[in-house]
Amino acid sequence: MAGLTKTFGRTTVLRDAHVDLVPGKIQALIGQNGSGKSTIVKVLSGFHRPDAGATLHRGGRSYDLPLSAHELDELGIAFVHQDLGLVDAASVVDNIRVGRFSRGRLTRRVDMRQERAAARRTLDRLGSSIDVDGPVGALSAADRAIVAIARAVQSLRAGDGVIVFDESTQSLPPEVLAGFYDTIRDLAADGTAILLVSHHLDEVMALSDSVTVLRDGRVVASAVATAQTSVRELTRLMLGVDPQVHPLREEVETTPADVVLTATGLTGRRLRGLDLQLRAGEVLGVTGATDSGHEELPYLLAGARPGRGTVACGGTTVSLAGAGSRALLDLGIALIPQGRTTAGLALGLTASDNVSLPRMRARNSRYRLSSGWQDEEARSVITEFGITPPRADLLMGAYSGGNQQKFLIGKWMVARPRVLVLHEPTQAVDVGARRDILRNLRRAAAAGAAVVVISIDEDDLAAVCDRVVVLAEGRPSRQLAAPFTAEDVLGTRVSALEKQS
Amino acid sequence: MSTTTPDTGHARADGPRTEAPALAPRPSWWARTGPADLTRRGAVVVVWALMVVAFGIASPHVFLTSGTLQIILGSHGELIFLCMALVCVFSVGEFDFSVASVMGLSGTATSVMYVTHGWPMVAAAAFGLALGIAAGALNAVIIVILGVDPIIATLGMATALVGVALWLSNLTTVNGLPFGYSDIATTHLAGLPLFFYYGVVLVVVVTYVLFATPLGKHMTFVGANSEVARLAGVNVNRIRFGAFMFSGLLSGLGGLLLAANIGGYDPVSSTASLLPALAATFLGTAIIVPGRFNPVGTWIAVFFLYTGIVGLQLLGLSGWISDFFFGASLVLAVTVSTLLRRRVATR
Amino acid sequence: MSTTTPDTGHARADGPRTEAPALAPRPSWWARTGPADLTRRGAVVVVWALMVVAFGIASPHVFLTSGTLQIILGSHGELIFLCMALVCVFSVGEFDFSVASVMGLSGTATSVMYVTHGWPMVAAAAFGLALGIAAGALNAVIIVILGVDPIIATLGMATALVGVALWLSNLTTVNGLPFGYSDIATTHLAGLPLFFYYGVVLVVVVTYVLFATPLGKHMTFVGANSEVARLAGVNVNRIRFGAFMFSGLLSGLGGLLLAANIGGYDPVSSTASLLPALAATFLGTAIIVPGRFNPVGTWIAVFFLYTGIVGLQLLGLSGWISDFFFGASLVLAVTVSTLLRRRVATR
Amino acid sequence: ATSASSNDPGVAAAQKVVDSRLGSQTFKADLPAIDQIAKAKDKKVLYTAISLKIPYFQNVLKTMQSAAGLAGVQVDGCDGNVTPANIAGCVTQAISQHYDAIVLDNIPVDLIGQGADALKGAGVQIISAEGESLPAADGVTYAGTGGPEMLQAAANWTIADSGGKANVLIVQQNDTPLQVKYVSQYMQPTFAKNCPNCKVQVISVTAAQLGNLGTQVSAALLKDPKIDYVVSEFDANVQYIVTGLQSSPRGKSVKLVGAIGDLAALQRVRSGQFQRADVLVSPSYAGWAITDQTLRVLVGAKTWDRLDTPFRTFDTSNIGDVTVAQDGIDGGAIVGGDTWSHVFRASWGLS
Ligand SMILES: Nc1ncnc2c1ncn2[C@@H]1O[C@H](COP(=O)(O)OP(=O)(O)OP(=O)(O)O)[C@@H](O)[C@H]1O
Ligand SMILES: Nc1ncnc2c1ncn2[C@@H]1O[C@H](COP(=O)(O)OP(=O)(O)OP(=O)(O)O)[C@@H](O)[C@H]1O
Ligand SMILES: [Mg+2]
Ligand SMILES: [Mg+2]
Repeated sequence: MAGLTKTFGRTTVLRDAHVDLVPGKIQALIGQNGSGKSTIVKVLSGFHRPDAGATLHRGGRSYDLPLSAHELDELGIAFVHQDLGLVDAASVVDNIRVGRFSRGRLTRRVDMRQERAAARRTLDRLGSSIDVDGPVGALSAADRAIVAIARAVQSLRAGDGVIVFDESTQSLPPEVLAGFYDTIRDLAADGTAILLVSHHLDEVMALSDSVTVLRDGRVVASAVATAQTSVRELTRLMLGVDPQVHPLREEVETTPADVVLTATGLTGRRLRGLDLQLRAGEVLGVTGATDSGHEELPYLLAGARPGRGTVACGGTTVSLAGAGSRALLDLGIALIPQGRTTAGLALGLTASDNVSLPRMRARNSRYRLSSGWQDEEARSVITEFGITPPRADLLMGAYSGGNQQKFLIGKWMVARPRVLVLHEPTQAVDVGARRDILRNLRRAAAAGAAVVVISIDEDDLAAVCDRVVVLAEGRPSRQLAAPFTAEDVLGTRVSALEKQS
Repeated sequence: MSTTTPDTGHARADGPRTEAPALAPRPSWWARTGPADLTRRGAVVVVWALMVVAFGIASPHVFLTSGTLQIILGSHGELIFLCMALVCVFSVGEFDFSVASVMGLSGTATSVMYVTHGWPMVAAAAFGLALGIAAGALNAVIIVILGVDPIIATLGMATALVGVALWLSNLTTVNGLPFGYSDIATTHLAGLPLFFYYGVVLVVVVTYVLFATPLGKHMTFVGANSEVARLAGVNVNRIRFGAFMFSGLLSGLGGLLLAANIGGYDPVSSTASLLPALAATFLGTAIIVPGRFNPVGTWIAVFFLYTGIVGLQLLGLSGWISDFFFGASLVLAVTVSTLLRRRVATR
Repeated sequence: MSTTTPDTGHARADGPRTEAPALAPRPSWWARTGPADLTRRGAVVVVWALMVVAFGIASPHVFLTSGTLQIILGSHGELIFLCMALVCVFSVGEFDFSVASVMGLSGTATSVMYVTHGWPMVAAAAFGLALGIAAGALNAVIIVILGVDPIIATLGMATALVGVALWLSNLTTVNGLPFGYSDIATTHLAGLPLFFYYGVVLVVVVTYVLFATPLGKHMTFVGANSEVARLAGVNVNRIRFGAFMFSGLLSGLGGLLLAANIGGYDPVSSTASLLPALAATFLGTAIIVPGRFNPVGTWIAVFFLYTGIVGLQLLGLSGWISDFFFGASLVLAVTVSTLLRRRVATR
Repeated sequence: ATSASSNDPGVAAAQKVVDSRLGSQTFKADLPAIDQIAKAKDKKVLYTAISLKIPYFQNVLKTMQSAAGLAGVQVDGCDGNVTPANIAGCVTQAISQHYDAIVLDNIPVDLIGQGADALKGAGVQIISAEGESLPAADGVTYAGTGGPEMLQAAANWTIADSGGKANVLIVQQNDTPLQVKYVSQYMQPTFAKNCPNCKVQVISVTAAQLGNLGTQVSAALLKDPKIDYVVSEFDANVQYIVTGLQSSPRGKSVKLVGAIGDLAALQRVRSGQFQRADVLVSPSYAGWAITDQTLRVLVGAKTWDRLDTPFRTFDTSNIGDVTVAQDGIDGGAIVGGDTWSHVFRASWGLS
């Protein structure tokens, strides 16, 4: 691909970018939030029309972009998207074959036997044995990823073709990642060229053969051999400045003080009577394998999902049975959920509206909205987190994913809650933004808040936590106390997983 | 632009999350359909049966006759056409308020061209049908190409087209279509008019297309998640465009046949069919394939509603009670079906 | 359950991403509102002005009189009440087809209780209003608590309530409300009936609540993303419930005042108000605060539509052309506003 | 109406008609006897009205059921719901349930199109009670119930009340040819004949557009501020007209006249809210008259072409003499009592 330029109105987001793929090789594409990675993918997939001059070279011929879905298919270019792009209510075979159904000449009918066989063949090729007739909604996360890959690879001839993964590992739990990586390596080994968009530099280091780095829509490093570079070097290329490397735990010191929150007997669909104590000034990490109950913890603690148990905080004890978000918010517990667009932010409203929502009642009289403080809060979040563009009146949807995430965390930190509960706070966020976010968590703790980070990202946990609890089967299984490394966290989780199964 | 999906729980996973045994042989339809499932699928049918029994007891000599069946099945043939138009549009995640007005436009245009302007019958009918398709295409251009919200666009079209029909007809009922033409709708076969059989054929065709052809599967994907469909190489806009055109075609056909049935057309009365058509189509989502717009369920819903109304009328109850029955049964049926689905989902 | 938001492009990013200088002071409203922005906000108002000029040229002696203004502003007071009910419900992301029927129920019940059953006027009016609120509460129970799709539920309720009103009134128009009662709607002030001023007060109140109180902000968030609102401690279900109750209250009030205006009530006539109310409310999303349901825009839309209709009627054009105008102007206005918004978004 | 000061002959003629209809009405008719009423026993009649949501038709149906019951004839109702599709459904019902006759009330035979031939083919007799009095023709028997005369009476009341100087706005309903004919063939000629100095304008409205009738009336008043009478063909439309008068600067000085009335119309005349006069017939009379004609058709007896309908005009001069209530209308007390049922029964040999 060459000469990729994309302008949205007056903003140019891609400047003469190019990506070169080699059969049988895995190429990673990295860059900060908003650097243009997804735009490259969307130009290639035909979603965006690039400015004139964008061409695709393949097999000695040139094609003008954008290409139609049909042409992409002919050329053997396929995509696996960030959210996998599956329809839950439809069956596995329909999800795999959509867009490619054969049709009887006279009856125009889908020959389901043939379709099932085709889906089966592709799944076999990927070494999967899932039932092709069941609904996709009933599958595990790992199997869902397989279905998405199967859709992409089915029409590729072995030893040919291109697959693009845009942050596809985002939605996968860590224990299935190894299998997913194997699948990708097998595909490459068959001779397929692979483009992998990712924010996880470890993943990039482990999986790719070469790396292309984007900054502000320009290619700043093209197909650097992975073996000849390092995480640090890649980070420098992405950010344009030298990254800070020493652990945040040391950069921002905190002093754990009194217990501010005591949770007893937290019970939900997976959690079974979990007890938890949090100290002011402490950052606690919670992790575990899929279904160990850690995904449920933040929502139970904040009263966002029905459960049992009690939470005592600031001298008041609340029984979770029948309590809603409101009761726990009043105790000073703030929840930063996973899924910033579904549960975190309203993209159609302005940044200032979004930031000020939680304090709408407290900071106004019931009958009148005073507006000054709203912009003030939004601006303080913008300064605190270094958000660009720094405008409080812009709609949330106009910010990139990383900046949105900063707003989401800022909206809760502004109020200085007693307890900050975060679920996967750095998902889909680039290294620079990640560090900004994590540093702010440490600062919140230093200022006297209790912080709980529920995450499967061992790097994050190792970077900010004073203590990490690993869950298995709905109960605490192991604990780590600082200092520890990412490898320690990973190891502990693996041993907890073994215990669970 | 938000797509304003009139989806009734479409995107929701339909069954509980199960640890299905790997590659078990595919179970038969019956085995996959447990008793709870049957309740879900059949709740409305059971209510229908109970209703028939109740009316049968209340007026055995009038209600339990073949005549009653003929009335229920034989009138309102045009509703099936409108309902199928709605099923197609709803299936792709769009909305259409204008079906009844398009029907009125086609019926009026056909009658006016033949009766007032003396065109040959075939030309008049072709003109009526062409207007229906054109109206569908106009909807499609406004919604698919210009990106206007379908609820607003078709609401506006619905009103504007009544105006056009009134203008064509010079504000009155037009009458006097030839007998030969009327026969295409009114000829009886085994006690029922051809109009009824057209409806049956249409339901079969739409069911086949929706559930057994690539087009139908693609329509379902467009309705469930158009972005997924687009990425899978489905020409989403063509499918959305096509759904509106097809809706115009079916509504127009319904208008032609209704005009044949009546022998003429009253341009203003058409709007009265919108509500029953919407009601039956929504009620259909509670039958056979719960949670999905489906032709057979809709077909059953039409006759469910008219069984009630005809039954009440035969009991001498009419006026307010038919409105009440219509509305209340729609609310009740959909509520029950929602609750059943929810119970199954959380079991 | 899909929430079926009748959102008109709400979620779309609105401004271009610019490299603004760090933390520039917030520009004034005027500075933020460039000419393109004014076009967007004011497109319909400009069309309105053009329309007035056109009618003025076509019939200067009749159209450009205070009488015309009196007709346009003084009739259809009840529409404002229905529109505000819709604005509240749409703002929280729900839908309500039943407003006109609720209005009919309240108006009929008040008239019947006073005229037929001889209740004191105050008791009759209180009963009518209570029925309106009860209907709103029933909608809320079905939709918010039982989780039924709002389009289907309110469509069913709309029909069922017409049945109830017909039953109450024994199918007939009821007349003979006392003069003193009629005065509350018909007394003129500066040439316009009180009914008009009630509408103005209502629009001001709803605007204030929606845009200047915490409740309004919460409603906006519930409509934009109810999960975000819930996690921020907003009692989402109470707000949705409240919106339906309030809708019932306003529709009921509209019914009481309309009954006062006419001196009685005909239960079947109410449904004729649904379409104009929906049209004006949707059209309102193209005015003043583009892309959002807003009271002032809706208020302007009502008078925009009736300026056109009265102007055409004064030219002696009525019948088909008013329907056509109604529908076509809705489609056109919303299309233009959608396109303008899109252009700004991609600049 | 006491403006007989004028010696205008047209006004005098109009006043004469008005005066004859202000008092109690007595039904008189010279009906040929039905000899073999027993032949009608066990026959079935389907009464199809333009809308059974209108109470007048409900009451006609009730009267027919009890009257025909005397002769052993069963009468069922079917609701036309003001839509041709529904009316066609009623025709289907008449054929498939083997009715012996169908009564179409206020539904022109034209509106059922080919249904008429299907009915004839199936041996179902057609009785049209659309209001006009016409000789039987083309397999259709008519049972007029005074519609044209009532509209003429409304016109005459207006002429007399204005002393021959009315500026009239007629609101015509446009849904069926009959509704148009009522105005053009009965009302307008009455004005032309009895009131050469009257100015008459017609605006038309269809059922689907009643919502705009209010502003349509206001606009007409604005265009011609001299309009002083609004005559509505049907009382059902009066409430929309009232909203138009309410929002019109000089609406309060306009006199409203309605016809083919209902209870609400009388209530308005009594309270003096806009409406000043109304012309009305008892549904009981209509029910008996239609039943009589139907029985004649069923047994093959001689039918009648026209009866003198006992309708009555109400205005401020006589509204105080009657009790304004639904049962007065239903039973006929309001027009002067039931003076018809024994006449019909006598002609059936059942008195
Ligand atoms: N539809 C659009 N309209 C205007 N600008 C856009 C649009 N889509 C993308 N952009 C611009 O393109 C830039 C690049 O976006 P892109 O999504 O490609 O970034 P990315 O590298 O994928 O970021 P992330 O790491 O967050 O996924 C954004 O910062 C934004 O300014
Ligand atoms: N109207 C707009 N004006 C300016 N920028 C816009 C506009 N609409 C979208 N964008 C930009 O487009 C991008 C959205 O693209 P995309 O959907 O790929 O998100 P993303 O940045 O990749 O987020 P994620 O990391 O969650 O994938 C955002 O970065 C946002 O800045
Ligand atoms: Mg991206
Ligand atoms: Mg992205």
